Amino acid sequence: MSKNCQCGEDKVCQLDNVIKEHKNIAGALIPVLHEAQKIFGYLPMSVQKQISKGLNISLAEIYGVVTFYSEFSTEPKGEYQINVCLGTACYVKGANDILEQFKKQLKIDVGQTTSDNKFSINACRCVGACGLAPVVTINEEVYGKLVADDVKGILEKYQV
Amino acid sequence: MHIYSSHVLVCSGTTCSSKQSILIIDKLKDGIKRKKLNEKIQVITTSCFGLCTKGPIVVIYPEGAIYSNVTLNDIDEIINEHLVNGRIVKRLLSGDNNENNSYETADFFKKQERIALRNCGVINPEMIEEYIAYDGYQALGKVLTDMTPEQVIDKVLDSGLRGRGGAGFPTGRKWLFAAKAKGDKKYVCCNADEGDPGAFMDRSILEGDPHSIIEAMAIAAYGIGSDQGYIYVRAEYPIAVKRLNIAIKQAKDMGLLGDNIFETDFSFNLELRLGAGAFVCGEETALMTSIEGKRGEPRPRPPFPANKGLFQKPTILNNVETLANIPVIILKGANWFKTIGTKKSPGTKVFAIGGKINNTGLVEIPMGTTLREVIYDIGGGIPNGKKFKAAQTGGPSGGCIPASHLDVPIEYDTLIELGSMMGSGGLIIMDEDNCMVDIAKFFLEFSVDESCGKCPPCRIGTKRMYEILKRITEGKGEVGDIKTLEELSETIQAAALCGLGKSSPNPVLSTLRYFRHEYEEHIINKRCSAGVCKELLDYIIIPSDCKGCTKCIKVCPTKAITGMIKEPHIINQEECIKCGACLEACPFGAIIRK
Amino acid sequence: MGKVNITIDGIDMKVPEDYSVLEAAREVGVDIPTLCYLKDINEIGACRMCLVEIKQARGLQASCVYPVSEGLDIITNSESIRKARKATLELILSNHDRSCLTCNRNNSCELQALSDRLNVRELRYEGEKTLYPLDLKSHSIVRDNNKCILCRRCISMCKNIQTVSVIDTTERGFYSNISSPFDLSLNDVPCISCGQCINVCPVNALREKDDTELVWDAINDKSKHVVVQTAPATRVAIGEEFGLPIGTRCTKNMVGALRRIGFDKVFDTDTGADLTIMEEGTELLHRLNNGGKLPMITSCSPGWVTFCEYNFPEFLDNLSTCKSPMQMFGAVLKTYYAKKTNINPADIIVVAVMPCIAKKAESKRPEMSVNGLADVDHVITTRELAKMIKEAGIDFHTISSDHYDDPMGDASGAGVIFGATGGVMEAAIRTVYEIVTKKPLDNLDIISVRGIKGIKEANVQIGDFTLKAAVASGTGNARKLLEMVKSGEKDYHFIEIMACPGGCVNGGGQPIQSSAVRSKYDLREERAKAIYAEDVKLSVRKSHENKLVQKLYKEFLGEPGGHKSHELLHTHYIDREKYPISQ
Amino acid sequence: MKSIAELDAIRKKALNNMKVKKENQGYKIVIGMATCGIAAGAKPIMSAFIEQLEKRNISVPVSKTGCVGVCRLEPMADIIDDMGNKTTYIMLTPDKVEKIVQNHIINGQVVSEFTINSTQAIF
Repeated sequence: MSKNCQCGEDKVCQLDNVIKEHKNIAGALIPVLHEAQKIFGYLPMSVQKQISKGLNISLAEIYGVVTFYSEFSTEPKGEYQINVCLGTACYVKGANDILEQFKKQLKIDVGQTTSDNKFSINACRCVGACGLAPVVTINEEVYGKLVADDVKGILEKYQV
Repeated sequence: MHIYSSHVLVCSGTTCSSKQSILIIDKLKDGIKRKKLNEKIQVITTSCFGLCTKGPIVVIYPEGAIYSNVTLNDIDEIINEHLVNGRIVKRLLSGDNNENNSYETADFFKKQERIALRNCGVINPEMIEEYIAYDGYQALGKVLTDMTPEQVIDKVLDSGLRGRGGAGFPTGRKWLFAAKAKGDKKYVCCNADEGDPGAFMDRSILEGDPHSIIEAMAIAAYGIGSDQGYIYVRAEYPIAVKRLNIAIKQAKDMGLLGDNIFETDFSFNLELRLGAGAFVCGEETALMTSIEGKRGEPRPRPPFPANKGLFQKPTILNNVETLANIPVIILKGANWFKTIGTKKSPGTKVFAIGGKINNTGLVEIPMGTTLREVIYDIGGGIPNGKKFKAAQTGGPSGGCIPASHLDVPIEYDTLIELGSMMGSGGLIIMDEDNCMVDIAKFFLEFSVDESCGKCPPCRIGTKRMYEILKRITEGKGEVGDIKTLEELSETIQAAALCGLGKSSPNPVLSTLRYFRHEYEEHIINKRCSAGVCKELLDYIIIPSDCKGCTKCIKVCPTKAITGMIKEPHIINQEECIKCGACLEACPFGAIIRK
Repeated sequence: MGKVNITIDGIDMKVPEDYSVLEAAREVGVDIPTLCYLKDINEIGACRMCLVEIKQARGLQASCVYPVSEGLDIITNSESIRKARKATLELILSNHDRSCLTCNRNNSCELQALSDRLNVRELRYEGEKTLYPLDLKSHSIVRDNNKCILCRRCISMCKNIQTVSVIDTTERGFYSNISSPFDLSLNDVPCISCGQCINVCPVNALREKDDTELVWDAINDKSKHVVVQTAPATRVAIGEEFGLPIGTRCTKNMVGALRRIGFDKVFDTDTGADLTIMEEGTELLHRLNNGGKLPMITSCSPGWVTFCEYNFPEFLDNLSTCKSPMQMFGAVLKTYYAKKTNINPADIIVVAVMPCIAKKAESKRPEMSVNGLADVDHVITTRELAKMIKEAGIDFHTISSDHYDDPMGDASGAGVIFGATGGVMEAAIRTVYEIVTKKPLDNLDIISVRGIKGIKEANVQIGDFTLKAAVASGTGNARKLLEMVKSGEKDYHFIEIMACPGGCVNGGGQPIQSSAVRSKYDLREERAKAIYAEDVKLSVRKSHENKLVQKLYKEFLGEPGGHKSHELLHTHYIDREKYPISQ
Repeated sequence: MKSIAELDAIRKKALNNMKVKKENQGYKIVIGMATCGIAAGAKPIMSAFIEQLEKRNISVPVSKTGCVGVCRLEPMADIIDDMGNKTTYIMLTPDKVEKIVQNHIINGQVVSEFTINSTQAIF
């Protein structure tokens, strides 16, 4: 029988279970970080410390890995993740204008979150919907064939 | 000479014969005789029609009706309805008589040859049975029960298959090195970290045909003597990840992964590893470092991965599309494979065509197809009557190919000669509205963002190149800039640690090679003909459209606009900072950017 | 080891098959430039300075990581190599804080030397520079990432050799930098201040906190009685700062220079070391005889003590409660010496010259004080002392003095060998043996604990008792050793641990030698040789035979391990949490 | 997996199962469900097919597949009949789905204005 924590509710326990499951596989750090980010939404120091202890990897190394990969974040993210695709296909079809428009409307820069924690803007690489270029995803929703004027209306959908 | 009014042709090829066509002929002749039509109708035994899957086939002229899957029970109906009453028996008509409405018949597919994509859009990727139904795992079975590891590698070598991830290294040679390397443990890795912006063929294969990758990796493992594989896939591909997980589980459940596959000594396990958003992890040594749980930084070679790769053990790394070719090569043979494509680059290549083209999407073409065929015959040409300017291949490591080279056949070596490269298969089409300096800047910005930072030529060199390009597109270019860009390119190409770093100046070099005049125009004339570089454009008021409402005057932050109410206004170009506020404020569309 | 035939610049040669192209080239007098390379420690091929052409490979290759193989044909000097090296160096310089004139490493900077060597006379590629705040919070180390060239030697040292792992490469691309997790100050992470990162830094991205001004101020304050004590390892290294060969003994020049600088008294920390042996030896015997916690582990290396507090709290009770020689000596100076000379202890300033930067932090620990007065007021490193000597205009080569000052200048050879790994063990054995057996030890040279091996073991016969001893230097080795003890794989009575590889001779405050010099000489070996030579030269070589120490116990302390000793010479340790979240 | 024969047995069975069955109105619906398809709205299309079939109380299997390459025409669906003939419908909307089920599945008439070859102009 596994000795894993049974409470399940507590995020720290959940992470402990993840660490236990991965402890003996080679190169466990990155899979554990993925899972931890799923659980906590981001990777603050307390989470990285827990992983450091659990996997016996120094916090410095973990922090080095976390800051290397753009998927991982040490800051909490907004409720709605706006991903503006800047893949080549989207870029040549004017994705930059769409990005600028989002920045202008929300008054934040790429990688930042609005003060009400509602929106974060990310510039992402090809999402593989090149046929719809330029493409923006907001959480699970995909918006394709956009022009800059569409941005305001899209944001209004989430403002309520 | 006797003239018959009707001819009934019955196929007696091997396939049809095996399906009772001889009996059908006898029954037809018999029935015709009983109806006393034997003077008018001739029954002819023919050789194969080539529609064997639908046999037995009966064709009746002059109508040209093709009846397929004919059985003895159908004969009476054919005689009574068709030959006596002249009514075609619709239910027996072959599909080939129907109107063609499937995608296979669209022009888009006519010049394609689908090997890697053979099952994409055909089978349900979440059902291993459908993969098996389309000959899935037959190659693995054949390899394990009927071939030695040496024979497997020989076959791949013989096929001339080259890595589809970009550089085009012969796959068989890679396998051979790893097979020869000494090691208690060896690894097979699949590079599914497709990162080129605008490329998504690997994702499509993973989503549409995940088992082909699993099967190919098992074959590779058998060839080199490995028992463990890793698929390194982008976390940004959630559907691919989900389907791979399903596929791995199904293969395990069915005993196609795990211990003693096909009751041989061969065992193979497969693990999925997710990338985490670092383009550099597409570089083979960086990918392995990442699987090891570290920052995905490339390491110097030698030692080569075939000798010291993942966890310092002999390792091969193949790209998704490369692997997708393997089972077919095993089943159909190296010679068959070599009949497709060109001598130096056999087989096909999948391209993701995007940008300014009518038919964006994924195509698989035989190597040696020209760019013109891809763009115009398959891609349907450039939309809105615009002029083709350049095609970008190879992503941030590749380059732009101008119109003058549209008829060059696409293969590894020709693209390199043109200063580009095959890359993973992103093919972005650009028209006259795209500024080539801006495109070069876009790729350099990508390279700066994605540089791992380990070696100075890439870490600082690409940054400096980007800074220069940015300056040029902002109208602050200086006369020596082109020379400096060339110097820096040379340094980075010579001195960077990994292949990605070395190739990062390519977008600049290739645009300088073919579109140097655009750079010069930006630097000397401070103009961007394509109308992309905002700082190089002028805001102009069209006097005839201006109603003199003064709205633009009010929003202009530098007081660059002057004019009396109800009279056309003027923008003083010296004062204008090109913020665009006036353009947004004008209710009459009288302000344009040129 | 097999050999292979290779050709370098047309010269045919035979080299061991485990050589890199760089090593092979240096053997035929081809000095390929390097920057990130540090023999055995950092071989990553990152900086691209050592590029060469190899006929059998495409493009330029980093020679520091390219293994030789049969028939390899190498060119080290061509137009394209020269251009690539120079342009890459210019790129590095374009993102480097080039305030060379006021830089701590002016004239000892490897980047500066390389720029000169590659004849860089203009910078073609200016652009954005990364800007980082200085990290000034630690008592020992200053970090200036504006000078950092990302060679990663410091990381290799901190992570792989010392296994302290408080810095790593973070972020990526142009903004990649070397930092602690969450950009914390080195003061707020489990850094042990061993300073090994400083010693391998080719530039001035890491340096000791400069306390020379404080010392000048004390000397110039006429109301203060300023005494200085010098650690054993400083005397065999300081000469390097003045161009003398590595391993030159400079005790006399150093003492002379210190007196000329203006210290009121010049004493020897070796005296403190002798005192440490008396206390530690007694403690060991007490633990052995009374079922105390074993193995007992030495506590003179503050880097090691901090390492233990952060990483092995379960071993804190194994640490000897003895203060380090420097602290013991400081405590005695502010009590016994003050009384003896009738000077108000508050007016005595104790300055220590140490091969170590962890000593700076150690002296600031609140428990390192008596009656509210710090045992030691200022700690400067060997490097800082050299700077003071230069600034004072003293000709180090001609100045000389025969002896340390009375009444506290007596020391034994046992005290001197504290400066090399195994020295404390050897000194302790010399004393413990004679106390237990009451017979003189025949051979004072206990060779089994000498040398630069990371972990050494010795079984020492003391009467009918076999003392199982182990010595580790470098905290990476200490970690290995303690893991073995923890798992029960090994079992000892007494362990000596020094934080720095090779012991204090290779301390974080010692003169910095370039990568090229370190490739040729093993600093640990050369300097240790000088230490052992000093030992042999001394008439008294056992701590318990030091007349001053004997007098001290008789007049002041009573007996080793007694009440007074405990008050002045012993301390305690703290279980320290790594990265407390309240930060 | 023990032998080629076992694999072949699975293969035969699977091929048979993949055949369109008479009891299913002689049709099968396959929807493109790769990223491009889903991004373009394939999920609601699949729901629409299922809903339309349920409404009419008929049973036709609805299955998914990967991307055939014409991502810009997604969402797409193939309707395969018992002869193996494939009709590819493109740029689907729920309204189109209703018409396709009514005309093609119920009455056997291809809705040619929605098929891929109706867009010859851009091919």
